[in-house]
Amino acid sequence: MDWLQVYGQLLRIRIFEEHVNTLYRSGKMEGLAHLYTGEEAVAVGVCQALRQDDYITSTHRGHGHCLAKGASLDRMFAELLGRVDGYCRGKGGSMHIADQERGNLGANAIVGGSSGIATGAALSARRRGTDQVSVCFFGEGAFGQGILYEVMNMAALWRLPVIYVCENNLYNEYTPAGETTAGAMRARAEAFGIPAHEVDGQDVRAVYAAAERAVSRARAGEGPSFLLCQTYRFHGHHVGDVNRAYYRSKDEEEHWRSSRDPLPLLAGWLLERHQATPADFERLEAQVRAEVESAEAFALAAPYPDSGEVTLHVYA
Amino acid sequence: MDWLQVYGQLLRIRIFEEHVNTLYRSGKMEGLAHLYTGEEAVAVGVCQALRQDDYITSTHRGHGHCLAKGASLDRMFAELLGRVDGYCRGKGGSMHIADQERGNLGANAIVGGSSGIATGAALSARRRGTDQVSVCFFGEGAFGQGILYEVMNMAALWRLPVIYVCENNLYNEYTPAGETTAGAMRARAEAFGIPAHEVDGQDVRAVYAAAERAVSRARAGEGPSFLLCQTYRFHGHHVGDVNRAYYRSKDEEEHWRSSRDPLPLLAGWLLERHQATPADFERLEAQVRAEVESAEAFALAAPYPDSGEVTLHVYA
Amino acid sequence: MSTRSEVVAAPVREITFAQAVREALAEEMRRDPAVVIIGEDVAEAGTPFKVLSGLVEEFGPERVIDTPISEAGFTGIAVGAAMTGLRPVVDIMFGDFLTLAMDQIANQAAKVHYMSGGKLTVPMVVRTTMGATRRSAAQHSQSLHAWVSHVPGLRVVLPSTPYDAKGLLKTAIRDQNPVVFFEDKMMYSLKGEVPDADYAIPFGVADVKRPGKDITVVATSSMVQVALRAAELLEAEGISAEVVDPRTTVPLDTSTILASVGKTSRAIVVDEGYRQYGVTAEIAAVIAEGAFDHLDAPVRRLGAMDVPVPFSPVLEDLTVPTAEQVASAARELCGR
Amino acid sequence: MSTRSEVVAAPVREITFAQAVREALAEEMRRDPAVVIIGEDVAEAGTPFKVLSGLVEEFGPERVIDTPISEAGFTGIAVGAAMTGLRPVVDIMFGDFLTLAMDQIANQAAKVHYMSGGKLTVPMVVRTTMGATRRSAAQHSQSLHAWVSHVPGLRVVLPSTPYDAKGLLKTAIRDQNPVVFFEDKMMYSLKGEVPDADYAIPFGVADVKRPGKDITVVATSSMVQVALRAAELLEAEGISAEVVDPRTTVPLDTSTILASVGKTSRAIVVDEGYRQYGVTAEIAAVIAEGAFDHLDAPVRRLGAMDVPVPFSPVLEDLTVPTAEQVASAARELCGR
Ligand SMILES: Cc1ncc(C[n+]2csc(CCOP(=O)(O)OP(=O)(O)O)c2C)c(N)n1
Ligand SMILES: Cc1ncc(C[n+]2csc(CCOP(=O)(O)OP(=O)(O)O)c2C)c(N)n1
Ligand SMILES: [Mg+2]
Ligand SMILES: [Mg+2]
Repeated sequence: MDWLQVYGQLLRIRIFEEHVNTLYRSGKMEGLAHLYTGEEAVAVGVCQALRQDDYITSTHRGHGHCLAKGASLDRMFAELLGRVDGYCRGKGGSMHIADQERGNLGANAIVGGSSGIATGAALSARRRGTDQVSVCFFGEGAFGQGILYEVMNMAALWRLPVIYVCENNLYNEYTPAGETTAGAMRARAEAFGIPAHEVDGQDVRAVYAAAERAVSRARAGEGPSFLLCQTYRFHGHHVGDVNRAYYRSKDEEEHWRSSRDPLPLLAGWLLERHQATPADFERLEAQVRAEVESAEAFALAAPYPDSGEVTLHVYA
Repeated sequence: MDWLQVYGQLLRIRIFEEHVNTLYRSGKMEGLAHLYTGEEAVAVGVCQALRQDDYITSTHRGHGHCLAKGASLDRMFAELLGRVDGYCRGKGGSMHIADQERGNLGANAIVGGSSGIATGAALSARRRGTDQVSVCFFGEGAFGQGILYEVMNMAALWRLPVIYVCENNLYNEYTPAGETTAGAMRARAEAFGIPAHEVDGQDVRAVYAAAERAVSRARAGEGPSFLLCQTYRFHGHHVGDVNRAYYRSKDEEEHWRSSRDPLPLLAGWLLERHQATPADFERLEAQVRAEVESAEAFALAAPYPDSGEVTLHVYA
Repeated sequence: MSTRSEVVAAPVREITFAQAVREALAEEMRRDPAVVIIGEDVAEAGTPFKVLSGLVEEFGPERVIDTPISEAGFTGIAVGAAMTGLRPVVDIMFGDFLTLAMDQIANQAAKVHYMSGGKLTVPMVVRTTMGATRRSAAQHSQSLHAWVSHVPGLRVVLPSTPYDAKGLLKTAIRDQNPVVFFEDKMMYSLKGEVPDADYAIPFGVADVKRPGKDITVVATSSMVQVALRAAELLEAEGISAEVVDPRTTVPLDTSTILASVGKTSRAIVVDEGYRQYGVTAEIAAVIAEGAFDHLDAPVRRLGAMDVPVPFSPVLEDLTVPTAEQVASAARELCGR
Repeated sequence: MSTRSEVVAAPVREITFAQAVREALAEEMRRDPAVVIIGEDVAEAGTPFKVLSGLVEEFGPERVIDTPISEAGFTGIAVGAAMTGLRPVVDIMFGDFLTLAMDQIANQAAKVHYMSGGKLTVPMVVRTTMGATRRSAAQHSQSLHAWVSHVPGLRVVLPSTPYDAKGLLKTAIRDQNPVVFFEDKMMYSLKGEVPDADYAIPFGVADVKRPGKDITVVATSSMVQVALRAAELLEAEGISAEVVDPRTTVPLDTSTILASVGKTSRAIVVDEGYRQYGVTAEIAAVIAEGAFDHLDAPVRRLGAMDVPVPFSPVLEDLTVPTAEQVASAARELCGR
């Protein structure tokens, strides 16, 4: 594994979201933007273990999942800006980006709403005789949604090649997960006989290792797995969520930003083992920034869909 | 505890259902009849541990729950026959009997559909400062319904005085529970930190003892419990389900009927310990049969609601 | 009786509505390995209505999939399977249980194609039931097709005969979009002529079930049978009623309906859903607007009574439109 | 700003729609300890729309209850609580999430009173939102009030002003039946006069928001504001439009609507739900039948475009009826 290249992917998401933040604050982007900043290692670590034809389903906080699965920056920006060159011709927006060429079955604005879709993709892979694997990304808030238990039960019964990846960033919107989640999170999957693994979601190498095991298990037809990734969102629930002191402390945020940031963690590891030099990181960052800037410029210049599009694609 | 009187209650349900079966087969009763025969010890054992002002919610297989909570035979029959003297003026029928004077919040024809209601009754008891307890009866098929997990989570978080009583009779309609339930049933509750107890549902004394503990715990404000009662329905899923060999064997049925019937089990225990004589049982049976027959006669003679009733009670 | 034996039966045969549904499924499953059935008690049990009997024996448990009692979950699984190459046919035992799967049907299945800018498709069918008078009470007797008819992205089918059931279900399975297919429980044993040869009935094409000139009765599902009986009664009285069956509420064949009303200048709409904010409202509004200059009388709507369905047989029978009610409404409109 | 300060404000004050909702809740919670609020992020966060800000501080977490993301579960809990002495006000953040709670709303809450023969009651309110153009895309922008309006046993409320919101919410909380109360997100900051004194607005009483003589515009929720703007445009052109706001779709005040159309002999119905099989169909059908002899032109219906709500602002804005569209429909009907 080329971990410097992996670092580049974390950085790509980090800088993409920085730009989304600016676009939103400068009024160039409308709607809602749930930034993935701080959680990059989960999406990247998991998708490193996947093939292009493997499936993922994503969430309202989905930009990282899309990019990690290989989406291109320009069409991502275009979608967020509602332009016709976006992945969904501007009709989906931030919460509904889908990229079927790379197996991304789409972000979902219904919490837990994609758990059935991911499980169904696994059923379909099995039925069609492929060895594709399906990954369901979801936030710990989805533990509140009954459908998650319904589909985990069926995935376990039918030994489907699906991996449930919980991004536990400690908050459901503005409510601490502790106030919404009784018992141990991993027990929610173990109750169905699904093996559960707890992972440091800030350590991309740890996430990759755990995902690797779950993926081979799924490909081998040994059934579903559950990954509980402990992580944190560095920004608010969405870009508009600025005054958050009432639900989480500045100290807590500071702690995660300063000592649990997946990028410095991986960079430090690479430097220690002399697998990269400070110059490498500078080069990489310059390159990624340039890439992101030109992608954003492309999107800002891209046309809006014309009005005829509004009635297009209601039916296939 | 007067176990002979408890035996009388088991018998009351048993003979009531015998009559329902005959009413149905003779075409005097329409609709669906899901007989509780074989599972009597669960309802009776649990309700023995309850006060009249405690709440229960029931299922499509609910006649036993209603009777065990103190419903009168004549109004039960009248409801099943759609007569105005029924508990719901004939508007609910077999699957919707409610008896709020005795805390029975109603049977429910949606599998798992009453789990929210039972949990809400517990929330209400707490909020109103009473020490009432709420019991949710459900078949193991309800493990398929997401809402059960949603409300168990909240019950655990809020330490509500609710007891989830699972009647595991081994089948969801015509499908063995093993084909629909992954992992261990008790783990489904334990995942939320709810203490789970497995009980021989054919032994009314065991059910009562377990219910007693769960009820005192709930009354003391120590939170919810889960009882997994292993039981069996002696008849088909409903009265019309006659040819069942394709989903369960005659031998299996025979085994439960001959050696796991809650009535002989309790009777044997009473005889052994000389707490009752064969004569007592004969007297009791004659008395219950007479009671049931006159109740049935009352119901058969009772009037149907008049047509004006159809638009009554849509709104309070 | 096994599906195969039916298929080799005489050219013009009478089969039941249930057999027609089963034949459509069996023939499509033979034609296309991507078609799978998923739902509760669909395999060995063949559903409580025995509509699917024999299918698991022919196609095996990998294609006729028994599920836990998880309407939301297996509908969601079908959505994902449909997005990735299968053509699932979901079985929701009672239409009342659509309540549990509405998010997966209305927020997921119906919107995926549009939200993805046309890249993803969801070729799935949700088969479910409707219809009262079965003494099943308030939670097993509803006809909730108005809900799904309200949601863009879904197609909604309401067959009224064995012939239509088979032809429309084939179209539903072959369609690239999510389709909700309503079968009236009370019609499963209804017999009708169904040819041997493969045929499919296009969506959005109403069928004039009986021609007439004095009044148009637009009816759906089992209410078509009620309307036909009413037409018999009326004929005896010299009133010639035309019975129009839209067959699909989405898409709705407004031109056939309006052509009929243009001819008769009187219309009644009969549907077994609740009357308030139901399917009769849309169709009546379409007629009132589109045939404004032709109508000699206001459009009359007959739906299920706006009450939860009562158990008591004497009450339940009052809640569903009858041939006599349709006939008397027709008499009024025709000034008899 | 805290609830208390508002309550002691000047006799005739202008407050926002959001404040009106909050005042109704605060005053009812002070009056009746049985009233509790339950939903996601309702306590400290006061909902993402900040509608409930300050309530947990006054009434405490035992009465303003934060839940997990479990719409079906906490709605079901509210049903059980309502059956046993509480008056829960459920908060469903986005109306699109009603899909998840439909079983508890339509099969449980709506039917318990009837199924129990009148013994049990379910005095609960489900507050939820509706309305597009907030750039929230297909799963956060729907107006699904047609679904619940179709279900007997539910009452359905659609306030269009701060005054109506406060008065109708009080009635909803005091009602013995399950009530679904729709708040248009886009109106939360709308200001209007709201008296200090306690008042309640009865259900089933339409409000003529603007008198007129040439044409009747029946509009709901935020479409009332659109209709009023259209009426301004039309007035300049010498067309006098009467704007009628039913305020509740169930019960529906047909007499006020028909009286208005009897006077104007022309009608437009505007609602933000999907047009197909939506609320405009029922109201248009009621008018077409009830005012048959008075109508000089067909009733026109304007609803949300029958497409999933697109994200792209340029597309989304096309999907919701505008004052200009209402005005031009009026011109046509009036033959201008
Ligand atoms: C079914 C449903 N209920 C409520 C919401 C509103 N909502 C959007 S995000 C969110 C919190 C989700 O928390 P989590 O799943 O932990 O994801 P995170 O935002 O933390 O990544 C909520 C309640 C929703 N989108 N869907
Ligand atoms: C939500 C829902 N889905 C399906 C059904 C149809 N149905 C009625 S009873 C039943 C099986 C229930 O099994 P279980 O919960 O174990 O109860 P039992 O009949 O064994 O007592 C099913 C599937 C229903 N009533 N509700
Ligand atoms: Mg979270
Ligand atoms: Mg069972």
